[in-house]
Amino acid sequence: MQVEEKKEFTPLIVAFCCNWCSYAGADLAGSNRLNYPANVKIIRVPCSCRVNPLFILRAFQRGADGVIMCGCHPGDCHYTTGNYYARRRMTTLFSMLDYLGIEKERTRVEWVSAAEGVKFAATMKDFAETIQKLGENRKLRDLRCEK
Amino acid sequence: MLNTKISKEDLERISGVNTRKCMKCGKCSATCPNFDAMDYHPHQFIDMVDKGNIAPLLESKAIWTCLSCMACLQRCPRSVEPAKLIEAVRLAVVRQQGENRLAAEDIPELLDEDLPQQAIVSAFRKYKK
Amino acid sequence: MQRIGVFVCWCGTNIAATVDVAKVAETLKSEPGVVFATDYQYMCSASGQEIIKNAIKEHNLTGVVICSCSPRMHEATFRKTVQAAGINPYMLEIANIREQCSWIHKDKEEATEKAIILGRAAIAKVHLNAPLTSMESPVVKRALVIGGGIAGIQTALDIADAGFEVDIVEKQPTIGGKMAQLDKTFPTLDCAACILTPKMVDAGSNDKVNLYTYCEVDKVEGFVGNFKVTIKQKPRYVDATKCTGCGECTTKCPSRKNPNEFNMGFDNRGAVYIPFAQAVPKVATIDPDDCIYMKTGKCGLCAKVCTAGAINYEQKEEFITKEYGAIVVATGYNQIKPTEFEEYGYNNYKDVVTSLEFERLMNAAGPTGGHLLRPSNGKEPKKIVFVQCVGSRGQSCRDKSYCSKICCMYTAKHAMLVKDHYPDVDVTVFYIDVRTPGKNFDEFYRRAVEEFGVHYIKGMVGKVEEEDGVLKVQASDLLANAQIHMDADMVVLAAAIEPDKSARPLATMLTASMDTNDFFTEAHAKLRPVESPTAGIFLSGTCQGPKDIPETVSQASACAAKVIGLLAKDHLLCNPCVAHSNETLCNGCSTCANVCPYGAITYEDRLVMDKGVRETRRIAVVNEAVCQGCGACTVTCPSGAMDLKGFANRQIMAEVDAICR
Amino acid sequence: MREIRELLVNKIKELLDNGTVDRVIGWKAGEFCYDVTPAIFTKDDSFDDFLFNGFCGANQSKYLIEETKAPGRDEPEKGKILVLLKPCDSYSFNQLIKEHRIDREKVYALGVPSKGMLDVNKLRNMGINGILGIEEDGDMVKVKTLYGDKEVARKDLILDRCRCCKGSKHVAYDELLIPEAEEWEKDTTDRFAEVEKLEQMSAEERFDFWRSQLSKCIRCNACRNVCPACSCRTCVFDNANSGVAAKVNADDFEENMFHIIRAWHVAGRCTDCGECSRVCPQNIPLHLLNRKFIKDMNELYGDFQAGDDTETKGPLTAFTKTDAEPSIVYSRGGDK
Repeated sequence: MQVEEKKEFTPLIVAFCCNWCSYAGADLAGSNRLNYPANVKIIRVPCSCRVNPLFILRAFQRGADGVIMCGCHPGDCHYTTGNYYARRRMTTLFSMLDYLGIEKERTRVEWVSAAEGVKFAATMKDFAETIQKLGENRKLRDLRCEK
Repeated sequence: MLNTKISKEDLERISGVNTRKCMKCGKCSATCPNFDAMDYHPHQFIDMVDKGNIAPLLESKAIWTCLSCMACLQRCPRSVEPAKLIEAVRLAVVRQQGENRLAAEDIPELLDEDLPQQAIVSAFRKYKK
Repeated sequence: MQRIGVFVCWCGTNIAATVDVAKVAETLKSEPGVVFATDYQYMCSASGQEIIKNAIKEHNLTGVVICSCSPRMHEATFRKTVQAAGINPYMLEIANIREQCSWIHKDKEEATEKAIILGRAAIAKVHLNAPLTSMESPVVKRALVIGGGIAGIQTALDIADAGFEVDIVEKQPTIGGKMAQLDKTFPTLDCAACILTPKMVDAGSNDKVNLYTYCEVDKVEGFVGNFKVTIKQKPRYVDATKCTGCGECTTKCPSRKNPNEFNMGFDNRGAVYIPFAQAVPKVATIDPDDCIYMKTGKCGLCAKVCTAGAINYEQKEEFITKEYGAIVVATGYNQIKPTEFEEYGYNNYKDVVTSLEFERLMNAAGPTGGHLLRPSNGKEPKKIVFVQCVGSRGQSCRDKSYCSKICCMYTAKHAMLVKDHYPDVDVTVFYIDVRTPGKNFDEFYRRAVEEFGVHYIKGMVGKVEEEDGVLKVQASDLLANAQIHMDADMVVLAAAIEPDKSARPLATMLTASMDTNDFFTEAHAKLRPVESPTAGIFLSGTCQGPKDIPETVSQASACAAKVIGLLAKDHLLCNPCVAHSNETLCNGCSTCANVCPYGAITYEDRLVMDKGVRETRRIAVVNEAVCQGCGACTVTCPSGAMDLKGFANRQIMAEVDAICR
Repeated sequence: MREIRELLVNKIKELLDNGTVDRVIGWKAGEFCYDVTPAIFTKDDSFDDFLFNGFCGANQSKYLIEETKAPGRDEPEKGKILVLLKPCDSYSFNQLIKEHRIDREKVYALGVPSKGMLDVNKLRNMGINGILGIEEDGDMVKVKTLYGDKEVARKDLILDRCRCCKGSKHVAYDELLIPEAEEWEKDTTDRFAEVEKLEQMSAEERFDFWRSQLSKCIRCNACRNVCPACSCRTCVFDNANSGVAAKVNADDFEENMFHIIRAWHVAGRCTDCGECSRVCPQNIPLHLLNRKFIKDMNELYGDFQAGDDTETKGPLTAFTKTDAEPSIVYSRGGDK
């Protein structure tokens, strides 16, 4: 009798963090030794307004199961207006992905300040759990990767 | 018997007034031309509804003596619009069958030449649902 | 192909306890382009840095990846290290394997795997890094202060004190601003003139400070360190270099029915006038709209009496262009005229005045010589009503949404001064909230109530009407739940303050951002409160938001400190991670300029060679000295012409690819 | 239609003769009577083959980018070009002016009326094939086919996009051919109805819908090439350095990617002219992607019509401090 080996699904999560607030928030989570899943990988960008929808799609294409973007709280942007633009861009982009039938829970925006290490860790934990429940991203990925 | 279950939410829904916008400046009551004839005053309507203390307002004389002149609404710096809230309390009473204070047929008798147009209009407004 | 060196730091046990650093170095060694990989106890230590430097030389490295603590910690350190070894500091990337890996994970296998992936992402990015050079731009060691009120004067004096030249542009004939009109100042009740005029004199006589009075800013070009500003000198019709300020002309001028702005129109001045006795510069100015000679060609009396021969009816507007390293906005405020609040009767009754008008009525140098008299009949008032929050904190179209901040205190001051000078006068203040945060402020207000017996009533005034020369005030007493009717001889309205009308067009010239109320926006509400987000533009005083004098002066000095910090530099090193527009891809559509918070993007017609064709195109050009590198433009650009150095589209995508591999 | 053509040709000749313009973008017949092609006419051309009928749907504003650009070296300075704008085209025209893509000085814009353009697919769907000639006659359309003559009500052939027409008012022009063109009687449909229908579906249904549509894409780039908003000098998908360059769709993801990014790049700039869907040889309802963005932005940031004027910032290059958070997406749409 052959038993198929079942590997437990661990989601891959890409987090875009702005340099001034959320990346610093992630550092603070680290300094406070606040654990969150290791499958969350952070990419540093100067500001949430630097996050191009292309990057998010690219992540899904290459096999990410969830993409989260973190920036300064609205009103606190280091560049004053960056996250306001990012907010509109992400809202409309996420709505479009939902419209195409991509699970809306796979994308998220969270505002995390440099002082919110606890929030950063909690957010990542929660997001990872959500994606874990959703399962693998099959709808929006480059199927060539599997060959 | 009055339905005393009228809630703050009901009144806010009927009136569209958000009582939390009030900053308690009293401009409404300062402006009110019929202040003395009212047992509860515009600012109190806002305050009492905000606190959910609605029963006394339903029984009040003020809902009938309010002229609906909208001066308080006009003057309110925060656009809280007390007149609409008073109107809503009144409607909450009127909408219960038979609770209208004034029958339509009684109104012509009360009219006289000096009565301003606005008073007649508001009298009709108070008449029934 | 880059030749990349990877350096994995143990950070003592901080990293090494949870991450198998040797394995990380070993694994990353097999990444494409990696020619050297090692691990060491403390990479940031002198010997750690030595390892990096030696490896760069020994292996001819072109790029460096350091797997260590957060780049926010040691990026600057390591940039210097690699630079010392002869490679561009921007050929370095840091993989954060401490804060974002070893410190948060317990499982060594898991953490090691993550560290490897983070290292790969950094390697993938370094492959696409290009050497970046910080542009240097020289700093013109002169500052411009726009507005000559207490804020502008204080900033200018502080900058001059540090040895830098500073010019003040003031649109009125004299500096001094609103403070010159005030009587006493809270919370100490010292007289405004006594503390202001010495500063005005200082500003006038300081050889580092140039005053451009009766002038306006006409045009602003350039950027931080290198502004070029055109100043318009309005014609005074008086030669300021000849006028001695004797005032002979002002007394002889036959045109006498011109409302005196300084006294809020309570008295009249001549067509030729000096705003007030302590004006700086003390030079006469002719108002051409009032001058009989200018209007009819007859009169010329002032020219006849002027022994200095200073009168010049032919004077024309002049334009002066100067260069500045920094610009300070100190355009100040005005009190609104409460004309739209008809319930207070300001339009109809002379005895209803604004608090700034009241200030003049109380001032010893004012129209009544400091004797408080009713404007309607010149008699002493017996009952005065003050109304606070007139036009402040409202949401209707006639209101300002903000709290004007100074009214509570000056109303308490007025009430106290009235009671002090005329103990018999009955003073009532209607308020919504009394806000007195500030050193000795609440004590001041309490003194008005407790020592001087001023009546404070919570509630607003609903109506003011005059009957037989008496003002009938109808108001709420909310705590008593009563509508009160009281008589008053005067009603003083604490009308809202608003930014000066000149601020909006100035903000456009400076590309400095403003809020919806036309107050200038600060770069950061908490951490950079005296700088505009636009580099080189600084904010002093009430142009940024309502402020009292103590706060204005401290902000003005803080602002000066920031300016001095800038002017002390010979060159500005610009952040090299700035946006850059690819001229062959750019559509010239202006979308990027729309989202740039710094006004760093301009357009020019340029001859472009694209696909074998040479043509003139409208192209976006980024001013690298102004761009702060947020990247808003890069995402809004549909063609991908706009990219960010150091965080380029391809670099970020390479990181994504490496992580998702 | 004939009378309008005559009026139009006379007006064009007048403008060419008096030197206002030196050329005009008009229409010529293509291989079939219903595939009308934009073409440039000058004074010396005969206007015999100049067409103006219900198949002249093409939005001409995009041609002006090329036609009004600064002359290259050794090229003579060209005179003004006459463009014929239907009311809906005038929005694209404005939008391109806003984006500095058209030199307004080099264009003379003549507003032409439109009573809805025709869709040959609708004839085919009625089973009418072998079309030889089509003649519009008032409310009716006479179709000559290999199998005999047919007559169809004009309103049954109107392009779907015209059924939610923006109206007969031009937002930009130098002159109107018929100054008081009346509103045509259209069988109006709510332009967001189809989007709403999709929104009401479950995510799975939507996914299946879009997969079945987008998998038809042959990446011919017709949608991109015709779109007046999608007018980059070099498209990101053609730029080898962009990191996303791709000439064909290698898999499902790339089909999605191309169309998401295309819709994203024109979001806030798309005037909803509907050309993308009209030209798609695979009949993919591409306009439903653009309309989704338009609908979302209208609902979230206030009504906005790209090309209404030449100044107002688009919704994605503006913001308010109280904009909805992206999490609003979780509570919108069909399956909550």
